Amino acid sequence: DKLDDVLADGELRCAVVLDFPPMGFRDSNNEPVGMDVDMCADLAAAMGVDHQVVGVTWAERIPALISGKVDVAIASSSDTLERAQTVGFTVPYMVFQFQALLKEDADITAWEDLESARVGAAVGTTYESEFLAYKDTHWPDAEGRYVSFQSENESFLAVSQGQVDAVIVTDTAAANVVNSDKYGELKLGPVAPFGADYVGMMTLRQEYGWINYLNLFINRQIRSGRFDELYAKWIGGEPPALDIPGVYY
Amino acid sequence: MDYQFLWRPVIQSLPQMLGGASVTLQVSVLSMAIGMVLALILCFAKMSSFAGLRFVANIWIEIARNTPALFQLYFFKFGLGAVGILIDSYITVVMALAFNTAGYMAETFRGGYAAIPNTQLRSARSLGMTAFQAQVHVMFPQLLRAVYHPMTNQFIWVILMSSLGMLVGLRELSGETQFLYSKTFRAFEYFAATAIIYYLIAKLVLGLMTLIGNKVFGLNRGGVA
Amino acid sequence: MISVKNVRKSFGDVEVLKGIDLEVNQGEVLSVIGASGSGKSTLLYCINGLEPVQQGVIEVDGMSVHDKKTNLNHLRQKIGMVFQQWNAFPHLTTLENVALAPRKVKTLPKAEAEALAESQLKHVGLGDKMHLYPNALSGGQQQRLAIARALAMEPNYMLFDEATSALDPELVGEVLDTMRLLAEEGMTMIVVTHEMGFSRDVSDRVAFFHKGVIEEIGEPEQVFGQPSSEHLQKFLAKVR
Amino acid sequence: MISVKNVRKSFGDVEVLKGIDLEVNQGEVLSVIGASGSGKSTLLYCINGLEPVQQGVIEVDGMSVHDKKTNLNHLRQKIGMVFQQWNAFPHLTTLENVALAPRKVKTLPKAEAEALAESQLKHVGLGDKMHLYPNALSGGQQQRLAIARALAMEPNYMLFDEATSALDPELVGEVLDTMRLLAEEGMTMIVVTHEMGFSRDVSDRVAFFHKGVIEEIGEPEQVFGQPSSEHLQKFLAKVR
Amino acid sequence: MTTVAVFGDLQPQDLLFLGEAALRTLLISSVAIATGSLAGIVFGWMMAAGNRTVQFAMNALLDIFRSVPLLIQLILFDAFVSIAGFPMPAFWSGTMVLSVYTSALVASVARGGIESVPASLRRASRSLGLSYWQDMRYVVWPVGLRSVFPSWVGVSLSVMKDSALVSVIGYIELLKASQILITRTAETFFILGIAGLFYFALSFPLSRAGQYVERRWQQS
Ligand SMILES: Nc1ncnc2c1ncn2[C@@H]1O[C@H](COP(=O)(O)OP(=O)(O)OP(=O)(O)O)[C@@H](O)[C@H]1O
Ligand SMILES: Nc1ncnc2c1ncn2[C@@H]1O[C@H](COP(=O)(O)OP(=O)(O)OP(=O)(O)O)[C@@H](O)[C@H]1O
Ligand SMILES: [Mg+2]
Ligand SMILES: [Mg+2]
Repeated sequence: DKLDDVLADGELRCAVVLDFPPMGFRDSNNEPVGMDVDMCADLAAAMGVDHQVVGVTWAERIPALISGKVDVAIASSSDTLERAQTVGFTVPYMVFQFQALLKEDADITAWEDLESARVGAAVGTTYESEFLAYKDTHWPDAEGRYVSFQSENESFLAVSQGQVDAVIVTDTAAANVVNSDKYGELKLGPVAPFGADYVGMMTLRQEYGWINYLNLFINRQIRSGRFDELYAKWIGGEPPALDIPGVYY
Repeated sequence: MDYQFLWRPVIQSLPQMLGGASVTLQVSVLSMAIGMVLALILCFAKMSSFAGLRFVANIWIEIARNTPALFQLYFFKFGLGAVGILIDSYITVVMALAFNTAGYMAETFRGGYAAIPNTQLRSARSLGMTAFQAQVHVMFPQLLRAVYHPMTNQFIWVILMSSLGMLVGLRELSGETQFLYSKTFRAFEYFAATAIIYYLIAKLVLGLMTLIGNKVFGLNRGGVA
Repeated sequence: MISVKNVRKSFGDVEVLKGIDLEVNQGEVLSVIGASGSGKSTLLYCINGLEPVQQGVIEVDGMSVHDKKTNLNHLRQKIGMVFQQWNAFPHLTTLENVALAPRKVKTLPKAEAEALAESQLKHVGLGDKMHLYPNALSGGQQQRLAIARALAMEPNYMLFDEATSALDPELVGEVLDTMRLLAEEGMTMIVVTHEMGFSRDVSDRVAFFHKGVIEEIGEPEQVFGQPSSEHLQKFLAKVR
Repeated sequence: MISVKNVRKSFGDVEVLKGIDLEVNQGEVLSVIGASGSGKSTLLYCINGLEPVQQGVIEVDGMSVHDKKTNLNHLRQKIGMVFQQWNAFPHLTTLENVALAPRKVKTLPKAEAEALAESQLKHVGLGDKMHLYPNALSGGQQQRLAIARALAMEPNYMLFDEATSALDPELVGEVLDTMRLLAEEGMTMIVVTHEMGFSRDVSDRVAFFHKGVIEEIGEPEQVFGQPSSEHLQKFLAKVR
Repeated sequence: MTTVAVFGDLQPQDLLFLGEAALRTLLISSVAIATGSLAGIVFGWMMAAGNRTVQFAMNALLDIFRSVPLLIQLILFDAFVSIAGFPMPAFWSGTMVLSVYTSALVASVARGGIESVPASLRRASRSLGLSYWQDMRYVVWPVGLRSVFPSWVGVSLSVMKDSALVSVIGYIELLKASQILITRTAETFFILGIAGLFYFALSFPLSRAGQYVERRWQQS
């Protein structure tokens, strides 16, 4: 199976979304870096093989997997039941909160203020669909407009340029953007009331052995303290708990 | 091939995709209408004796014709944003496609104009028509006929290129498809259905335009030559 | 009366008319012959005010064509013109072709303009083609349509610029017959033509153009019978 | 000898040749006249194997044109053909136009083919135009080029399809003179033409086509002088 | 909080990055134009010379590529080769789609070129004894090529510009590279300006050169 293939090839190929800082992005040499990239490197090291990071957009994750261009997608992908009908997920290796990102001078303080604002998010992300679903149920006649962006970074750009009043992003990204002055004066906005976003690694649905291996790898990352290390390096602050209280799996 | 095709989700979301298709049509018709008006203005600007006008028209036409449509779209999206002009993706797409259409059709108008034998204008003037009357009653109907076919092609092109809306977050047919796809990860099925819908739209519009063309210009009303 | 006095005309650096003097009297038929490029068409365009001149005066019924004060659109109604080809407006039916100018220029009501158009079309023998589009007509019919269209403005003069030379040989006759009819009805005409037979039969005078000047002008018998200019002799030998 | 026996030819449903019988003997000049659409060009195309026939046999020097076993490319070398217009290959100089077929078809070496081309061009009076492209030539010169090009294959027969009717009147003469020269040299020719004068002067026989049949054929004096068919009388009256 | 710089200023090596991407744009478009044109000429000849069935079939087939957005063709083909189990690098799937797309456009141009050669010219060459292929090679090809050369240049330039769409399947060509740099540095105008200039610098002289060649041919 895939596990044997990777071991035999001596190379692990990971799909990583590279416009999703700090999980995946390009450094000033345009080389891929980020927490997902380090995860990939750790996994390869554990298997004793080389690693290769294949940069993908949100939309390319699945074709890359199915075509066998990559062995695993470490691409901050939310583990929805709908998606799991198409691909196989590991246990979560990361969890995000969703948060609004605002311009420094915006007068949005509470989540409800977004009802009448122009809000954006990256297309195809979980928080996009969560936000749209929330909007439909809670603010059925909201006057604010919604805009999707092709990538996370574009949404930062858009809010800094004032194309929208707020964008919904992950808490990890938000913290990062606000600390950088690249996009001008931005500030953290209210946290979304809808749930946390657990993301897993993905591979082909039928690769049980490979999924087992990946699950154990994630488990060991946390047990060994490597996860906390990476979290401190890329995000900072208190690492979140990846377990769900009151559930076996 | 291990992959199992699963068409049920596609069929279930067909209404949503058709909703996207109607946005595609709206955007295309709007871009086309604005683009044609701009094209006519550009065409006259380029033929005008005022150097400033000619310069602007030339710059516009050359940029529209010599850079990718996607570049033009990014330009309207990021470029205008960077100088603080706020537009949403719908208007961005319409602006970019209209900009492009204007550049291309301006040249078509000019070519169509040049293709009308000059005895036509002379005949009209020799009958005592004013320059304006000659343009309106003799030249323009022939111009319209001459550019009708290229205009139809441009219209189809605009419909197909409006799929770039997906890349700036517009939920037209492609954007809607991408949204649906990201929920289920069924890329092939969704985009195959989308391809079929585009094909049908293109054929439908072509048929309609041909029908209108035959009705308005008549098969038996040949042009000169 | 059309009078042309010392007219010079250039396109850019090229002088095409090098001092033309000419008078055409009421009821007269003048035909103009000459090699390609000698300036025949250009003269007609100048008479009709379709081209400016650099020097000289052209008067039609005493009105100076190139005077700024002259209302050219008004003057042109007096002068009908038929070109070598592509005369017919392809987007209009035969009837609409003829009725257009009466309606828009003379602002006649539609019914009246069409009645006028109909009578002119019958005059040139196209009474049964009124609702066809020009491309359903033969070349000769299209030229007759052009004549009818010019006549519908009730002009005092008609200018023909090689009206038959783009036609198939079989179709030349019908157009020439229509022109002959006009001449017999007393229309004042200037006819640029390659049809020597027609020119000889119908014209009161014939003018021979050579490189922008009128080298010879006179009655057909004289011009064709005893050409004095060498160029004219050569020209006639060529076209036979 | 060219012999055409009971040839019928249709385009789709339209029968264009309705049983043509014809013989053209060595050294004979046959001219073909008739209204537009009567099938004159079609007959020439059939003789040269450019169009298939539905019935009948055409033989050239005893070889059946439409027989599967006949090598048409070979046969066509015997038959030169000149068309109404667009004869000259626009991308080749005059010399190259003439040398192309000798080089490619007869596989002559370049120098030889060009020498041949040069002599043929001189023959038709284009010795000084060898390095010009066709669009620098007048229409008449282009037609003479086409004649030279055909002659360079040293054909036994020449077919002319209204070789002068797209020309300005001034240019017709020079082409007819070249054709006259060929006739005098004894070339066997079939000449479709609207030039009645030429036809009368040069032809041994004249055939009148009417709606796909040869309505009348005979010596020029008889065909032009005492036409028996009513259609021919009408036709002659029209073209004068 | 964080110690890592996610965003950075534009650096000299970024221009190199753009330059490489520009070369990739050139590479993928030239390969696609070359193969697409060759195939297109063959298709065009089939449509001009074939019988009605061939014409109809070719037309219907090639029409599909002209009636579905290139963007969708790219995504669909990439997804298809994926699930069919023939993974290939984005360069190759992009090249294949672009080539087929080009061939569909070139086919109608080539057909037009062949049909633009006046029948009398072809009759003239056949009447001299030239065979079908000699006629094709020495008359139809050079004459037809001249008449449609400008359209062919137009098709090529539009394929060059459309190659920007290959970015959606992950090929980092010029526009994608610009986008990466824009999102990292937010230097929108500068980077878009460079990308635009590059396209313009490629397209404008080529179309002018095409016009020039066309005019020269018309004179000869
Ligand atoms: N618009 C123009 N611009 C420049 N030169 C022109 C223009 N119109 C005509 N000419 C030139 O003026 C000269 C005379 O042209 P004109 O058409 O009057 O000749 P013509 O005697 O009517 O010839 P033809 O018998 O061929 O119609 C020609 O050399 C022609 O090239
Ligand atoms: N390729 C074709 N397909 C269908 N019909 C054709 C074709 N070629 C010629 N015809 C028809 O055949 C008839 C005879 O044509 P042909 O060209 O032989 O006439 P022609 O006597 O040479 O006339 P012209 O004097 O106008 O050249 C015409 O009615 C024409 O429309
Ligand atoms: Mg003239
Ligand atoms: Mg013919």
